Amino acid sequence: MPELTYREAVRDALSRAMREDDDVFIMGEDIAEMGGSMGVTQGMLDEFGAERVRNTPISEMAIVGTGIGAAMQGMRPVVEIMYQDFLTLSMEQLVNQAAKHRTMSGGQLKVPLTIRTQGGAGWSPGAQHAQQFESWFVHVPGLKVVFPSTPEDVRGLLWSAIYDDNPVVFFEHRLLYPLKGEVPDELEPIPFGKARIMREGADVTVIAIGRMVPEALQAAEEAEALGISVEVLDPRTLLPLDEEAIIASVQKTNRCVTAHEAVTRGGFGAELTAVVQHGAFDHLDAPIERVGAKFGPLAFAPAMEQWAVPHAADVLEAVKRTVARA
Amino acid sequence: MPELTYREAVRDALSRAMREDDDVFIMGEDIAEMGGSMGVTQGMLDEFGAERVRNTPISEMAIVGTGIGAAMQGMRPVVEIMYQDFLTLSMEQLVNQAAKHRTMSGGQLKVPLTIRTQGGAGWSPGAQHAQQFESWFVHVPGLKVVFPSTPEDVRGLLWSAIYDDNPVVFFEHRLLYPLKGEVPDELEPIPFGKARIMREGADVTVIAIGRMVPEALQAAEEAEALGISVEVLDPRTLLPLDEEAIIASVQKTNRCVTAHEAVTRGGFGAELTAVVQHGAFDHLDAPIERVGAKFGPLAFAPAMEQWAVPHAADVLEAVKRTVARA
Amino acid sequence: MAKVEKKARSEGALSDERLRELFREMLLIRRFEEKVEERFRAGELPGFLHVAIGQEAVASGVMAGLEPDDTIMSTHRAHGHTLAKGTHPNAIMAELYGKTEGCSGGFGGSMHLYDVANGMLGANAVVGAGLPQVTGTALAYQFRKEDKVAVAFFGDGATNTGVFHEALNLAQLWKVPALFVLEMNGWAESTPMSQHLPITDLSQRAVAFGMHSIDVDGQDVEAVFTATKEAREYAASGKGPVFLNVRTYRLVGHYIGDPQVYRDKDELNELRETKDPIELLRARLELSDDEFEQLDTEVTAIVEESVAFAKAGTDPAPEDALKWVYA
Amino acid sequence: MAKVEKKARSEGALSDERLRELFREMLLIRRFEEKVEERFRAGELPGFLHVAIGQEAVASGVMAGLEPDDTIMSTHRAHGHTLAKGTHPNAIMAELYGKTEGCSGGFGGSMHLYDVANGMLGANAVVGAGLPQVTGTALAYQFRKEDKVAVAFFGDGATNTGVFHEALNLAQLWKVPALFVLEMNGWAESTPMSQHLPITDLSQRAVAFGMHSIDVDGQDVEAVFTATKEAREYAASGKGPVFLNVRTYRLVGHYIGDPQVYRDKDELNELRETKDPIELLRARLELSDDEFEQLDTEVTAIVEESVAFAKAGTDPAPEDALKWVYA
Ligand SMILES: Cc1ncc(C[n+]2csc(CCOP(=O)(O)OP(=O)(O)O)c2C)c(N)n1
Ligand SMILES: Cc1ncc(C[n+]2csc(CCOP(=O)(O)OP(=O)(O)O)c2C)c(N)n1
Ligand SMILES: [Mg+2]
Ligand SMILES: [Mg+2]
Repeated sequence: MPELTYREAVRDALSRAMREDDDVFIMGEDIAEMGGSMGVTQGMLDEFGAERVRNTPISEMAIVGTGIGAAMQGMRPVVEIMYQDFLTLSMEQLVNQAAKHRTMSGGQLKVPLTIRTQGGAGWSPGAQHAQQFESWFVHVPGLKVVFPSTPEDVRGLLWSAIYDDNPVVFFEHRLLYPLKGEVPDELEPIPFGKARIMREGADVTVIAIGRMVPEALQAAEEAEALGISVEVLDPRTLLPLDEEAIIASVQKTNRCVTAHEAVTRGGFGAELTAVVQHGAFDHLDAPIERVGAKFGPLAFAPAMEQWAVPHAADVLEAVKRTVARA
Repeated sequence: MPELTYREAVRDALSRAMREDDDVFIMGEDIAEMGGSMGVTQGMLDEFGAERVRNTPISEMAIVGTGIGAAMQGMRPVVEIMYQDFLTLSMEQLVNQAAKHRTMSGGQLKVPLTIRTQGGAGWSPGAQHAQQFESWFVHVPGLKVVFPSTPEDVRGLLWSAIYDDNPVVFFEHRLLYPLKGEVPDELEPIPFGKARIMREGADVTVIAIGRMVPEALQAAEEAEALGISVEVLDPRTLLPLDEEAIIASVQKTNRCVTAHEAVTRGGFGAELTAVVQHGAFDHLDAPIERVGAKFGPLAFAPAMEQWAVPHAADVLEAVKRTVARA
Repeated sequence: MAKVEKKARSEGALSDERLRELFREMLLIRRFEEKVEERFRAGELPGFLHVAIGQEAVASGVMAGLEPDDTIMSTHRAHGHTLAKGTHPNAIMAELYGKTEGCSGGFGGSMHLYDVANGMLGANAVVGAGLPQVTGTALAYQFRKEDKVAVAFFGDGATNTGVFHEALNLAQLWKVPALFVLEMNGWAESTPMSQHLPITDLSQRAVAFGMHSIDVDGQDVEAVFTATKEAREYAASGKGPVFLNVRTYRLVGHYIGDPQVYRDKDELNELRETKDPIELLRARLELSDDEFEQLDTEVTAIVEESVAFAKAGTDPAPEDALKWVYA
Repeated sequence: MAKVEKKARSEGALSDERLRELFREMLLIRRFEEKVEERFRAGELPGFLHVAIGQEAVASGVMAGLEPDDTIMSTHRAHGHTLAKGTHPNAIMAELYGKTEGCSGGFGGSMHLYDVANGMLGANAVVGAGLPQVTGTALAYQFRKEDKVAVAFFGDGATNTGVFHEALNLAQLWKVPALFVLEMNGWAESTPMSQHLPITDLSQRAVAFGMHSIDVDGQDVEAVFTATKEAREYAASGKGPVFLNVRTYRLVGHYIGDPQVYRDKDELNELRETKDPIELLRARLELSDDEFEQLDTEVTAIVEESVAFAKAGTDPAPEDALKWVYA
């Protein structure tokens, strides 16, 4: 199987969809000549032209709103919001409009729009360029929320997002872009709502998303040396959520840790915890532990930043705490 | 003790602060001649004049941003966002700016800004005029989040919000405005981070916020007739959260239900659940049950609306489920 | 550069017969909304309602100037636009009663009227929020080389929103076939323009984008028609969107039940006497009292029928609430 | 109505001595940013950095036209503004190195420079986000009848944001003492104005608010000074905010390390030769090579000292990260 980086895998899904389907186009800031601030769309202007690879003004609300309008006409726009932090500028269109047209119209309208965005700490971006907001969107009925962690998943899930008839908020992680992984020759659409067991284990289930998936895998490796067998599960889509797979895993391991890069309080780990304690109550041998960033705006200086955001070591500590409880 | 409605109690806190302190002023859409779309600021234009009771254009982002600027200069603006749904238009200033200036400046700046807003279903407003977004803000370090349920609390907490040196997102509930309650003659500031036990009980703790507090009290009454003793706890401030009181209550009752009007998934009940299962793990006799709205944009027709949003009956059902688990 | 044209009152652009049809439509809208007010006060209608009494000539004039396949998006004040676009009064009234026969299946209500088959892509309860979606709809037409224009209605208050700026800016940058119809009625809820706008001539808003703009007297249905037709041709020919700066009057409260404490009653009464677009057109058409009565009887019957239809409609089952969350 | 004045190149508004001081300051900014580029490429500086090489005359000219108590808010491209406002180079360089001695205590970095005591209320990494805060700051001055103006810097790209529209609209409506300084350098990252703006004369943006606007040649520090001084007087006298439409050039990449694949290299080289504000002022002042060398040596020493200061600074303790979350 060929290897692609996560970045190339995103580009591959976009390019294939645009080759096959005139209704797919992309728009966003600096995605054309520059190929996007993360280089994801490099080369696409040359292949598809300026009509379908559209640079936009700095107008995050209108980028999403225009995408909604085109999607309502049956096109399948994929819009890019350069940093998740700027999703804060599009919330109205995402939450009140994209998510609601279908219900409000009594089923007359569909909004097949994909909103790609990225973020992540680890490069001293400061407080306004590294936030992680996936948990907000899980609270918004009508949206779907995806956050893949491998090249194969990001490609297959992006394809599914483009062809989903609902608005999908699609999170990528900045530090994952250069990571390589095998992907099938043929693009396999990956259905929403199916978790992936990244590593099997017997003692504790770590449910991780985004960058915390590789961190959890590393923690699992280190735990193994300590005689702790860790199962790592990546839900991949946060909404819909594969509750069945999650509960089955914890019913097997009897312990659970959640891990994301967003601040812990109010994060997606809370929702996971609520689901797990409900579905696997009688199986739990220890409180569910949540791993996430410490509760502060991200400080600039690298030492403070590294301390604030979670790493494999934090996952390992949490794993140890759950096991200690036995 | 005199009685005030929840609406009058809000007005009383605002008016007293403005009488005492030139740095306090209010701005928002239609708050002057009209007295606000909920009538909260009625009469205040006459007392304080158009300089300090400022009608604004429909510019939710600038309303908050202007408030931030004035607050950075040491004023204590109280801005009104007419409906919570329109907070989606101010997210950038709330999340990236108000919440972060203090950290980003290394402690040079403070933002003593209060953002009042309201919402709530129950009057067929449709999908864009009744959402409840408190859980989003609990995920944003640097903000404080308040959601009072009684006239006394709304007055005392609003006072504390105005005099807090941090940005406070202050939620009011539309259906609570006409409710009456006793309030002390003297305005007693109510500190943040202190829950209120609304009713003592032995069998299950219901942690409720906003409109679900009176609903929970009604459910508690009905439960009593069934021989179930329900404790009702209102955290009042969601951030900071009185974890101690919450955990102590559940350690006593061994069962817990959370209740809010927002959709359950990704709601504040998830955070409460995560806190409780962690802090009272060995005491829990049943899974924590979450009560909230069903997961869809709010449909217009009254029958659908009433079915989707939670009521006392839903709390009672959840209480019964936890007790059945014994 | 933006061209700001002052339109003189147009003469004779429409036949008397067509004008009579438009008169009848405007009267239907008026009677429909009066009925809505009445039924709301009677406690029959749930929710939050806004009528556009005084602004009927804008709805009828704009729709008359469009082609049937053109599409519109409207605001919280959408009954007239929706009726003029061709949605049956029964379907609208049923929606206001929350019935499954309603134009949004009972899911929307007054602020969320939809009739996609008829080119009504939605009313919006968030001020300004439809504007970028109109830009996007028009972008799809441009992509597909369809001969259609997308039309946004919005008020003077909406011109203060950030999304107004972003949406019109992008529409002009990409020269999409869209019309932006500003209904300048002088108020945003209780706030007069002097309190919410730093300018009085709102065609200046279009200058910021270099957008072609046309000033229109919104009480004159023929003038609105003419301006719209011209604007439509301009936009459809690929020259770019057009800003229609329509001066009109809100002859009632902001919402049904608004006591209008903020408004001078004498001034309002004078406006009612001098600016009512229906009275103005009635005078121009020199309708006899008999002629008027006949039309009035006709449209009133349609309105009454819509109420009967709505009341006889089906209440959605409670659990239908989640029927359309996802496609 | 907006007045759009074309400023002729001003002559003699500043003494030669003052101009020399400004020259020295501009050269300091240039050398400072060149050093930042160098240290970033050497791997010493964390984070995301943008320099404003080519735009020095805007920073120095605006600050020269302000009073000491006036305040500014800046953008992602903030080093020059902050230096010109009076923050010590050591404090800025230490911030870029993430040291506690930095002007934001190591919490901010290049995109979040603050020096509140010196009237620098913050750089902002979100395009346009400072604008309403400047309106609010100016509102506080108006409330308290303080003789101060608040100044916002922003780029051509920022004029496409909704918040730009809302913030300037409100500032004009309330006539607050604010200056809105547009640094029109022709680019938003890799996107040329032709791709992100439907107009070329950005003074038209001010027309939408009826805001007084002044066009300025941003490569001429004296012209910038004169316009700012005039604008400041206007705003401080209660007449309302002023829009300064400053034409300037970004003679480097968007961020440090930007390969500028999107930009014509010949054109860029020509701009470097003809539009460098420092060269232009050097010629005007007829500085001899010796004079120039002396100034250059002086400012270079200051820059070197700032690097030494920064490197000798204190790293914050990791757990300090949560020190300032709440007041
Ligand atoms: C973003 C937003 N802010 C506030 C409101 C509340 N609101 C509803 S209508 C309205 C006034 C709108 O004025 P205008 O745009 O002139 O339309 P008109 O009501 O005059 O038709 C306001 C403030 C809203 N619906 N959306
Ligand atoms: C809201 C927002 N969108 C996008 C970005 C990414 N970004 C940073 S600078 C920039 C271009 C800004 O252009 P302009 O305002 O002209 O300022 P200049 O860089 O030319 O000084 C962009 C798009 C951002 N920081 N904030
Ligand atoms: Mg209006
Ligand atoms: Mg620029």
